[in-house]
Amino acid sequence: MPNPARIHPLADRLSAGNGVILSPVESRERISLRADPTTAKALGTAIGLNLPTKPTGVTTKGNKSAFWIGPDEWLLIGPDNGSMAKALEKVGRQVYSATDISHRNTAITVSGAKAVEALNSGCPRDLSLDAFPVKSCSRTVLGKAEIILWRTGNQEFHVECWRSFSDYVWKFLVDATRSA
Amino acid sequence: MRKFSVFALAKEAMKSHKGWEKQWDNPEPRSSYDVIIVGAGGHGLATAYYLAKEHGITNIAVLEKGWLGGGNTGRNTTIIRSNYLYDESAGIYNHAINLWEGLSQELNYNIMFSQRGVMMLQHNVHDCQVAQRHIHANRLNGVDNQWLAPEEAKDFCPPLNISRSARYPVMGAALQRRGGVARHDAVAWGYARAASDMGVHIIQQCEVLGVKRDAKGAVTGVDTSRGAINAKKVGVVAAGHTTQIMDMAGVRMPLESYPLQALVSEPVKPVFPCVVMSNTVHAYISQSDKGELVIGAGTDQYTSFSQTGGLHILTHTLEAICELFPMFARMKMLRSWGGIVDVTPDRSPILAKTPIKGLYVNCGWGTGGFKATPGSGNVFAHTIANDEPHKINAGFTLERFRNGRLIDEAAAAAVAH
Amino acid sequence: MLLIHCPYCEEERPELEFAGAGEAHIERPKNMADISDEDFEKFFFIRENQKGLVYERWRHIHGCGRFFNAVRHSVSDKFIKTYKAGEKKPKLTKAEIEAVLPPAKNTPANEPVYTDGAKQKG
Amino acid sequence: MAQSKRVEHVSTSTENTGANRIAGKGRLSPAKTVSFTFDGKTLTALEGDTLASALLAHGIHLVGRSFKYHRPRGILAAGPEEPNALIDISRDSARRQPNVRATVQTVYDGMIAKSQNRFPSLSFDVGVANDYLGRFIPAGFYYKTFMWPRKAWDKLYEPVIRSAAGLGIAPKEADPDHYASRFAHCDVLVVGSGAAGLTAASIAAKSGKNVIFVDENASFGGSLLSDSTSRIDGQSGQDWAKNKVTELAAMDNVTLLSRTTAFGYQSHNMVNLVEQITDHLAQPGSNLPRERMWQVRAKKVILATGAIERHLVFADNDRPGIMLASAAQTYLNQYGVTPGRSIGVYTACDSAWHAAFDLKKAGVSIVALIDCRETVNQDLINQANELGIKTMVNHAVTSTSGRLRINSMTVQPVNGENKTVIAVDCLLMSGGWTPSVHLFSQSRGRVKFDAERGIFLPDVYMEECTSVGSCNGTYDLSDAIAEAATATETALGDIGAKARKAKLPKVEDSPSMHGFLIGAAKGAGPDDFVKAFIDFQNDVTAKDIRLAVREGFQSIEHVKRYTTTGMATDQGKMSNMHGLAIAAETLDKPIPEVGLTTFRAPYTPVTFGAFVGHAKGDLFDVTRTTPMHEWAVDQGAVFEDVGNWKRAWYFPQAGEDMHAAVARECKQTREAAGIFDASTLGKIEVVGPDAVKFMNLMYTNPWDKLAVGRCRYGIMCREDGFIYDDGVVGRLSEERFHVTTTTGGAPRVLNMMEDYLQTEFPEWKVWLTSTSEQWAVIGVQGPKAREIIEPLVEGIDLSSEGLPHMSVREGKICGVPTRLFRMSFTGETGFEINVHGDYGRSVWEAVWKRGAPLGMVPYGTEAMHVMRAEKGYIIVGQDTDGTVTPHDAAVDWAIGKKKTDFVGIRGLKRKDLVAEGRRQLVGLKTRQPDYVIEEGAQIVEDPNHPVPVPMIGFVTSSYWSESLGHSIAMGVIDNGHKRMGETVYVPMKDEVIAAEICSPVFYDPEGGRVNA
Repeated sequence: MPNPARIHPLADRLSAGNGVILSPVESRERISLRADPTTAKALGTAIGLNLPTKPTGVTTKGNKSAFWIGPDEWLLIGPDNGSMAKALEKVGRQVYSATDISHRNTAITVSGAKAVEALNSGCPRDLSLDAFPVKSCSRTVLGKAEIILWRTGNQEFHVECWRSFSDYVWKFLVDATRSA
Repeated sequence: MRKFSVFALAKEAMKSHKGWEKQWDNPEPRSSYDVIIVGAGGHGLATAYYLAKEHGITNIAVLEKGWLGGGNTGRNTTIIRSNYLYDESAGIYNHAINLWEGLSQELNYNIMFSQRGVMMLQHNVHDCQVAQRHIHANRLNGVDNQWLAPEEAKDFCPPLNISRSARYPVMGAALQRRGGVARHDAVAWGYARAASDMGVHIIQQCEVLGVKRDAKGAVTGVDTSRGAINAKKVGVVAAGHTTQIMDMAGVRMPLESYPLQALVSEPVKPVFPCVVMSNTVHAYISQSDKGELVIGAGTDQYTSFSQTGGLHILTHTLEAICELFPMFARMKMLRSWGGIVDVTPDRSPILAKTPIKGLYVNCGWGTGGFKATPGSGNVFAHTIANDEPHKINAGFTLERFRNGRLIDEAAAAAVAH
Repeated sequence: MLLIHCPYCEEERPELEFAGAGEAHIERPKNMADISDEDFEKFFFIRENQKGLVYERWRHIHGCGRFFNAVRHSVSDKFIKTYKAGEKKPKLTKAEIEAVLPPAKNTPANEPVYTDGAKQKG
Repeated sequence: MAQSKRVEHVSTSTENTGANRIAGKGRLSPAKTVSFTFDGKTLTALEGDTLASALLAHGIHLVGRSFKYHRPRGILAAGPEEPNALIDISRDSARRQPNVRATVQTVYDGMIAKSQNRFPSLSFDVGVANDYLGRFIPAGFYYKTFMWPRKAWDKLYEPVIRSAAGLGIAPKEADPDHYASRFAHCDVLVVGSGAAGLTAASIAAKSGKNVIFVDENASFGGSLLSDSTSRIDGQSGQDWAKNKVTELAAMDNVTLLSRTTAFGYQSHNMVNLVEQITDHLAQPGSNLPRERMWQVRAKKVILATGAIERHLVFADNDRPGIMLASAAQTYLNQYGVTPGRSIGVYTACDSAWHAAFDLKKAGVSIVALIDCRETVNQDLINQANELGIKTMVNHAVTSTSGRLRINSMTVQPVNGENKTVIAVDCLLMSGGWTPSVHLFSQSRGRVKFDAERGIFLPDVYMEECTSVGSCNGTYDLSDAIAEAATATETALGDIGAKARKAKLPKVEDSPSMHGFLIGAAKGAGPDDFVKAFIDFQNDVTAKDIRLAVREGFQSIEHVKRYTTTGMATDQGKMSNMHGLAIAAETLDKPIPEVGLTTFRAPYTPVTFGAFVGHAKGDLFDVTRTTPMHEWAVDQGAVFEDVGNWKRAWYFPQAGEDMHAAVARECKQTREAAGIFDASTLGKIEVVGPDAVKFMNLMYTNPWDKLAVGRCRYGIMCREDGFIYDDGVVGRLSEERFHVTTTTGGAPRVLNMMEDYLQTEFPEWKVWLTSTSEQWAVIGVQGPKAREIIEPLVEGIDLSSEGLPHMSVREGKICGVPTRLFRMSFTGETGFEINVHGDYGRSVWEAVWKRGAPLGMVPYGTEAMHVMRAEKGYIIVGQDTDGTVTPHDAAVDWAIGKKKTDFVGIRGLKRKDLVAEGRRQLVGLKTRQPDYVIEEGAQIVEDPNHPVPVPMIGFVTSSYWSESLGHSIAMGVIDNGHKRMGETVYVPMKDEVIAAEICSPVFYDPEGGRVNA
C-alpha cells in the first residue's frame, strides 16, 4: 500500500510584500524533551548537540537545533527523519521524557525589513537586537496564539506554533504586514 | 424632609433653588448606636434604610471611610436582572427587582429604574442548553425570562450582528424584560436621603480601624479614625474591603478582591434600546440616559485594591463589542474606571450571621452586586434586626464553605465537552 | 499591563505571557484525606486577600511554563520580588517595602480628604 | 507709523479661504487650498487648516449646540480640550465619525462636516426651549421628578430625556476601516513637543538611547508654534523647534510620532499611544490603517504635556465668538486667521495680553483689554499703551449679549457697579493655566496643591517618570528648558546612559503666563438666574455647583456626579479647577480638602477600533480546525463551536434537516459503521518513573494495576470533590500514559496537572507534554468497524482477544505509525485511530474509501451525543455542571476505594457531599415515547404546585433515539438513584410531561455489542 500523502497545515501558502515575507517552514522532526537539567549533558551527547542551559538559549549544529524553553524543557528541531528520536531511545538509564511533537507544531518564517514591526503588532516582547539577539528563542504570544519565537537573523524569525493555531498566526501576520 | 416633586421644583425655580435642604446630614458620630453599618455603599445604606423603616431601629450609624456611594455602587454598569438559576439566587434577585420597581416612589428619589430588558446572548450549543435551563427554572420560580431566536434578538436590539458567518454567531438569546438599568449614584443618594430623614447617621470620612469585642467575644463596637463608637450589632457591608474589616474581628473570609473595569463611550443619540450581555465573548453593554454606551469588562487576573486594571482587559471587551456591533468600531472610549470586587469561591454572596455574636456580614457580590441592592439591604436588615436570616438569604451562609453546600451559579454554566 | 520578572527566565516579561495562580504558600496537607472540615475550608477557601503585601503565584504559562511566587503590594501593584516555587517567603528589607508603597493613605485614588464641621455658604 | 502698515495686512487676505485670513501670518501656504462642506455649504480652506481654523477664517463661530440647554456654541479652544465644537465628519456613509473636535481635525479635500445636536438647524434649534426653561431644570432636577405615574418613566419621561441628550449620531454601518497595533519598547519616551519636550528628546537622543517622541498635534513644537515673540538662541521659537525636529528625525535611535496622543499610563511604565494615520488624508491608500494603537514600555517617561488655558466664569460666557485667548493666538500665528475684527480681551493672566498684542500687531482691532486683577505688570500696560490698546485693569466682564454670536460685553469695575457696554464681535478670555497632570495622575502619582498659583502639581511619583515644563508648573520658557535638561540628564543617568551636560540655549522675550483666577469671576452670581458656565458641553453653571453643595454633596466626586461637571467629552480639561474652586468656596474649605478627581485613561477619547486593532473578523479569535476539517466542509457538514474549535455537528444530505441527519447517522453507525473526527479531544503524554503515582493523584481511579496496552476511563475532580474532567487513559508502557481530556478542558487540565506536579510534588520524576495536536483521531464505530479498518492496519491483532475493548496498541495504519485504541463512546465495537496530524486527512480518506461501500457514514458531534446517551455515558459539562460528584453522576465505581489520596478525596467527604438526597444522575423515559423533552427543562414532583414550584432536578441530555424508537433523556434528580421507577413531571410552558425515572443505560445494557 502506498504511503498516504502528508499534508502540511500551511501547504501552498506564501505572502510577500510591504517589507515582510512569510513562508511556511517545511516538515521537521520536533521533540519536546523534558529532563532534569543535570541530565542535559548526556542527552545532548546522544543527539550530538549540546543542550542550551540558559534562558532564551539556542544551540545549533548542522540542521539540528535545541532550544531552551524552560528549566527542564527543550524543544529539539531537526531533519524530518526521526533520527533524534532514535538517538534518544539509545540514551539508556537517564530519566527523561522525549515526546514527538513533529505534527503538533508547525512554523512560519517571517523575514524582511519590517519583520520586527509585523511581529510586534501582536507580540509584546522587546524584539530589538539588544533585547532579543539573533539566536535567541522564547515561548511568547502573538495576538491570541502562543508561539515560540526564534530569531534566525537580524530580520528573520522562525515562528513556531501548534498546527491548529497556524491559520490564525498566518492570517495575523498577513494583516500585520499590511499595516506594518 | 422636603418632598421632591415637579411642584417643588417649580416652586424652587422661582427662588433660585435656594430652598432645597441638604439631602442628608453629616453629623458628628455619637458614642454609641444600636447598630453600626460599616460601608455607605448602596447595600449598606439600604440596610440602614430598611432597619429604620421596617424594623423601627433608627439609632444607626453608617460609617464610610470615603464618600457615600463612592465604591462599587458608583462604579458599576448598573445592570439589573434576576434570571438566575438556583432558587436562592432567583429568590434574592427577584426580591430585589420587586423592590426596584417601586423604589423611586418609595424613596421619593428618581433612581431612574428603566426596565428596558436584559438580553443575554448565546453563541454555541452549550450556551443554549444552559440558557434553556435558566429559562425553565426561572419560569417555575416566577422569574420572567424568555427565549429569542436570533432574528427576534435583532428585532429587540437592532444594532446586533446576527450574521451566521460571525466568528461566534448568535444562536439565540434569553431575554428578561423586567431587567434593565438604574442610575447608580441616585440609588445611594436616595437611600442616604431617606435613611438620614429617619434619623440614621451617615458618617463619611470615618474609617473603621478595629472591631471591639467583650470578654465573651461578642461585638461591642468599633474603633474608627474618629474615635471609638459602641454598638451591640455591627453589620459589615464593605465590598472589596470586607476581608480587612472581618480580620479586625478575627473572622477569616473566603474572599478575594479583584479589579473590575468599565468604560463609557462618548454620548450619542439613542441607538441602543436595551441591555445586552454575552458571557461567551465577554461583553456587557447598554446606553445611559446621557447617551453614553456603558460597557463592562472582566476582572484582572490578580488581586488588587488599586481601582485600576490592565488596559488589555478593556481591549478584550471592546473586541467583543465591535464583533457583536460592528458599527460601534468608530465609537470612542471616553472614560474608563475600576472598582474592587470581592469574589467568593462559588461566586455567590455571603449575607449572614458570623461566628461572632452581634457581627453580621454582607459581601461577596463579585461583579454583580448592584442589581441586588434593595433586596440585599432588605434581608440583611432583617438578619440584623432579628439575629436570624430572612428565608430569602438563609442559604447565603458563611458555613457553606465548610459543609460544601455551595450556590455555584458559575459552575452551573460550566463550559466543557 | 504588568511587567513580571520570571525567576526562571531571569527576565522581566509582559503580563500577557503569564497566568495568575492565586495566593502563594498554601501547602496541600500531606494527610489530605484526614484533615478536618475546618482545615479543609482553610486550605481550599479561606484567603489572606491582604491590602498591602501579597504573596501570590503566577505561572509563566506562555513562557517557560513554570509556576513561581511573587511579593506584590496590592495597592500600588508593584512587585518587590519574584522567587521560585518551593522557596520560602523571602525576608524583605524596609527599603524594599518602602519602594513599593503607594504614595500615602487614600491615594492613588486622590480621594478627597475633606473634614467636618465646615460652615457652608450660599 | 508701524501700526498702520500692519493694518494693511488685513486687506491682502486670501480671498476665497476666508475673509478673516491675515496675509503673512501663520505657517500655511496660501497656494494650497482644499474644499470641504459644513452643513451643506462648500467652503475653501488652506491645506493644513483645522476645521476650526477654516471655519473661523470664514467668520463662522456658531458650530454646535450644548448638551442640555441647546445653547448656541462657538469654537472655544484650539486644541483637544475643546468642549463645544464637536462635529460630525464623514468621508462616505460608512466612514462617518460623530463628535469630532473641530480644533484637531485637519481639513482634507472633500471632507463633509455637519453640526450636531440641533433640530431643525444650527441657527434655529427647537431644543433651545430648554434654555428658557433653565430655571426649572437645575443640576440633578431629574432626581426630583418624573416619578409619577410610575410606568411613565419607561414609556414617556426617559425616552424624551434620552432623545434630547446625546450629542452626535452613532455610525450606522459596519466600520470598513482597519486598525493596527504595535508593542514597542524604548529607553526614553517623551510626551509632548513644546520647548521642554524638545529639549528632553534632544538630550535623550544624543545619549544614543532609544527614544520615542510623541505629540498629539500635526506638528512638533507645542506652544512655540503659537508664540510670536520668544527667541531661542537667536532664532524664533518655531525655527528653533523646526531645527530640533529635523535633527531628531535624522537619528536612527529616535521614533517621531506626530498626531499621536499618549492617552493612558499603565502599571510598570507602559504608556498607550494612539496614532492618527488617515483621518487627515483626502485619499488614504487602502493598506493604511486608520489608527495605530501603540503600547510602549519605556524605561523612563518624560512628561512634557504642557498646560491648558482655562476660561473665566461669568454670566453668558458661552456665546459664539467667546474664545480662549491662547486659542486666538494659535489661530493667528499658526493658521493666519483672526477670530474677529473687533475683539475684547478679558483676562486674569498675563498670557492673554500677549495674545492681544499679537492680534493688534496683525492689524486686528482690540477694543478693550480687561484684566480683573488689581494690578498688572507695568511692562504689559506700557506695551499695550504703545500699541494703542485700551486697558481696563481691575475690571471684569460681567455679561455679554448676542444670540448666535457675541455682539457686546458689559464691563464693570471689580469693586464697583458702573456698567460699560462695549460692542465686540469676539471676546477672548483667560483664567490662567492648568498644568496637564493627567498622565502623571494616571501613573498613580500624588499631586500637591500650589495655592499661590492655583494649580495642582506632580508631587510623589510612583512610576519611572518625571514631569518637565508647564505640566510641572514651570511656565517660564527658559526655566522649562533648563528643567527639562536636568531631568533628562538625571533620567539617563538612572538607566545607565552617559549624558553630556547640555549647553542651555539662550532664551529671550518669552511671554509671561503669570496670574490666574479659578472659580467664579464677578458676574457669575450670586444672582442665581445667570448662567455662568463652568462646563460648557454639559451646561454646568456656577449656580449648579453651589446648589449641589447646598444639598449636601461635599466631596468633589459627589459634586461632579450630581452636576455632571467634568464628565463631558473634554473630561473637564478646562472646567475641573473652576468646579473645584466654587465647591471649595461654597464649603468654605481649602481646595485640597474638597479633593481632586482622579484622572483615568483615556486622556482624550479613543476609537474602539484602535483598541480592537487586528482582532476582528477572522482574527477576533483563533479558529482551530482539525486536519480533516476540509473533508467535512466538502461533505457539507454543519459545524458547532466548542471552545476555539469548529467541530462537525452533523452531515446533512440533500433535503435533510438536523433531526433527519442525526437519526440517519445514528442508525447507520449502529447498523454498519460511522466515522467520527475525535481529533479535538485533549491529549497529554504522562511520562516518567513516577507516572503511575502521578495518575493516582490526579484521577480518582486506581492506576497501579492497569496493564500496559490497556485503557481505563478516568475521572478527575478538583479538591472540592466535584467532577472536573474525564477521559480515556491508555497505558503505553510502565512509564508512559496517553491521557485524553475533554475538548474544552484540555488546557485547564494540563495546567492543573502542572500545578500539582511543579508546586506540590516537584520531586516526582514525571513529565507532561500536550500531544493534542500531534495526533489526529479517527473514530470508527459500529459492527463493521473492524472489517473496515483491518486491511489497513499492520502489526496489530484486531480480534476481540488480541485487542479487547479498552485496549491500545502501537502499530501502523496505511503505512504510518498509529496508536490504535479499541474503545467506544457509542456502545458499538469501536476504534480510535490516532495518526500523526499531517497524515490525518489521508488516513481518514483511506478509511472512508474502505468504509463507504460497507455502509459507513460520517457522523458529527450531535449523533455522538445521542449514541453515548443511549449508553448512559456522561458528558462532563452537560450532564455534570461543577456541582456534581462522581457518586452523583453514578461513576463512583471509578473511585479507587483503597486509595489514601487523590485530588478531591477530602472534598468528597464534606457533609453536604455525603448527605442523603443529593441530585443524582438518572435516566428518564417520557410517558409519551415520541416526546423529546427540552434539555434544561426542570423536573418537579407536583406540577400543580403554585409558583414558585419546588424543583427536584432538571434534564441534562435529551434526544430522539432512532435506534430505540423512542425518546431518551438523562437528568439529575434529588435522591435520584433511589427513585427508580417513580414518575416525575416536566412542566413546559403549555403542557406537563410525565416521565419515569430509569437507568440511564438505554441501549445494550449487557454490553455485548461493545465487546464484540
